[in-house]
Amino acid sequence: MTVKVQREDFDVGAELAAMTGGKTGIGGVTLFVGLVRDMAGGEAVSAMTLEHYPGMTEKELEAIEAEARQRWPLDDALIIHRHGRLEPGDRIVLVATASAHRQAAFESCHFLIDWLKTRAPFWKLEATPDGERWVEAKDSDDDAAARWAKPA
Amino acid sequence: MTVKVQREDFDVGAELAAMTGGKTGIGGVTLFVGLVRDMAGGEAVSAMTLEHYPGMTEKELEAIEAEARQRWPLDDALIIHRHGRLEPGDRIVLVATASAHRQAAFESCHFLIDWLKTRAPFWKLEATPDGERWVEAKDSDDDAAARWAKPA
Amino acid sequence: MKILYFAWLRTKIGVAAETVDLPAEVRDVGGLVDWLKTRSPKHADALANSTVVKVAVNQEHVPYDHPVGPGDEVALFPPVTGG
Amino acid sequence: MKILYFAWLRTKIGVAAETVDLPAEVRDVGGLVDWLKTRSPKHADALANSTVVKVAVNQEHVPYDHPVGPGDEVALFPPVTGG
Repeated sequence: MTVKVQREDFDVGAELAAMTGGKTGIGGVTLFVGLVRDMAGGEAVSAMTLEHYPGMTEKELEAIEAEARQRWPLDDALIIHRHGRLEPGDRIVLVATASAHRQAAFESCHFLIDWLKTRAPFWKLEATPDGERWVEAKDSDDDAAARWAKPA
Repeated sequence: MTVKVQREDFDVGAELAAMTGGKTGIGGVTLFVGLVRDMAGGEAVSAMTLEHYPGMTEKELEAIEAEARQRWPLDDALIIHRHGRLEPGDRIVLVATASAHRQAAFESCHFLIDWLKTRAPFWKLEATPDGERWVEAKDSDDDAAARWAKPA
Repeated sequence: MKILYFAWLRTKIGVAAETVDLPAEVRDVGGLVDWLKTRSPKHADALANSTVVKVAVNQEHVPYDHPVGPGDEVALFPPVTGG
Repeated sequence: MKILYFAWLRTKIGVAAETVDLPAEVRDVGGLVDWLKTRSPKHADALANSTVVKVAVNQEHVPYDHPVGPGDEVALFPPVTGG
């Protein structure tokens, strides 16, 4: 179970190999890679700067991962989130979950990215032809996260 | 949109790079990697041989991919499925879908592997301490595929 | 007509493919499977339970009422287990 | 008490962090945010709409009725937009 917050890019093939190498009980790994898009809200985006809250970011990602491990039978889980300046096409985030069963791998990976988007302290600043602007939180992200709320 | 049926292993990082390189409209890629497990139905598995129906396999995978492209707004989709002899820990299958939106990437990737498991002409022969045995189709796989049936 | 067998249908019948002269009265998949059972005890054993005998005609999944003709490639196999 | 600001709260207020002497009557997050508004017009502007001002105390998300004390690290920020 690993959380990394870094400026540098990551190597998805190497991360997958590290997660599965030498293990023979994993039936499936689901991975999600988030990328910088060149358009947002109809406007061109030439660059994006990701600010975060060092210390809290790591704690929050670890808490999210722990929650996933409680809900699903996982062999492993990995979150890597970049910060700093990124350009369209650059990788932002990798979430990967390994399980004996593919349903658990899919659900937990989807849960992790949905929860991360509403709980991990990252903020995106987009550079557009009209200048810089802070990305606003989306209701659709709140809705996506709410799907995973536990029944009381 | 690509389908490959091959004996050789695949490089997930290279496939992801080929899918996203030079493109700036993709917001997320969901990938699923299926691996050979060392246990099945409580018995040790020392090796697995995947038989398939050359010709039909490719046609069926292409049809499944076309169905996913119809249902979700995808920038790209990829299915690689190996055949021949594999050992525990070996990669069997890679499914990857790229979209502007992560929900579409998750759903289409999940759909592809669920449909592939009930429609693509592959059969697994497991080597166990009691000898070789053909893997039986699982009701849970039929149930998983049925989730994606379209309302009439 | 070319008949292909896969997985345990292949190992039970003992051949991966055979070419047969289709009797005129065989017009659909169900009729073909019934007729194939008469070819040998191994065929009869392998094809005994039609719920686990799936059929593709010209490389497409088809139901038992699908028509077959002399020029078709017909494959018989158990439920698939890839992925 | 150490106060941290992130994203547009930081750029509107003009500082990333400040250390403040907490008045005795400020006992929870809501009271702290109201008191911070009095520090400058920039604070008042940035903190005007509390529905978009989220708070973490000692690096944990908390609601406005959560208690605060002099030794706490308090962070104010807009809804998160990572991932």
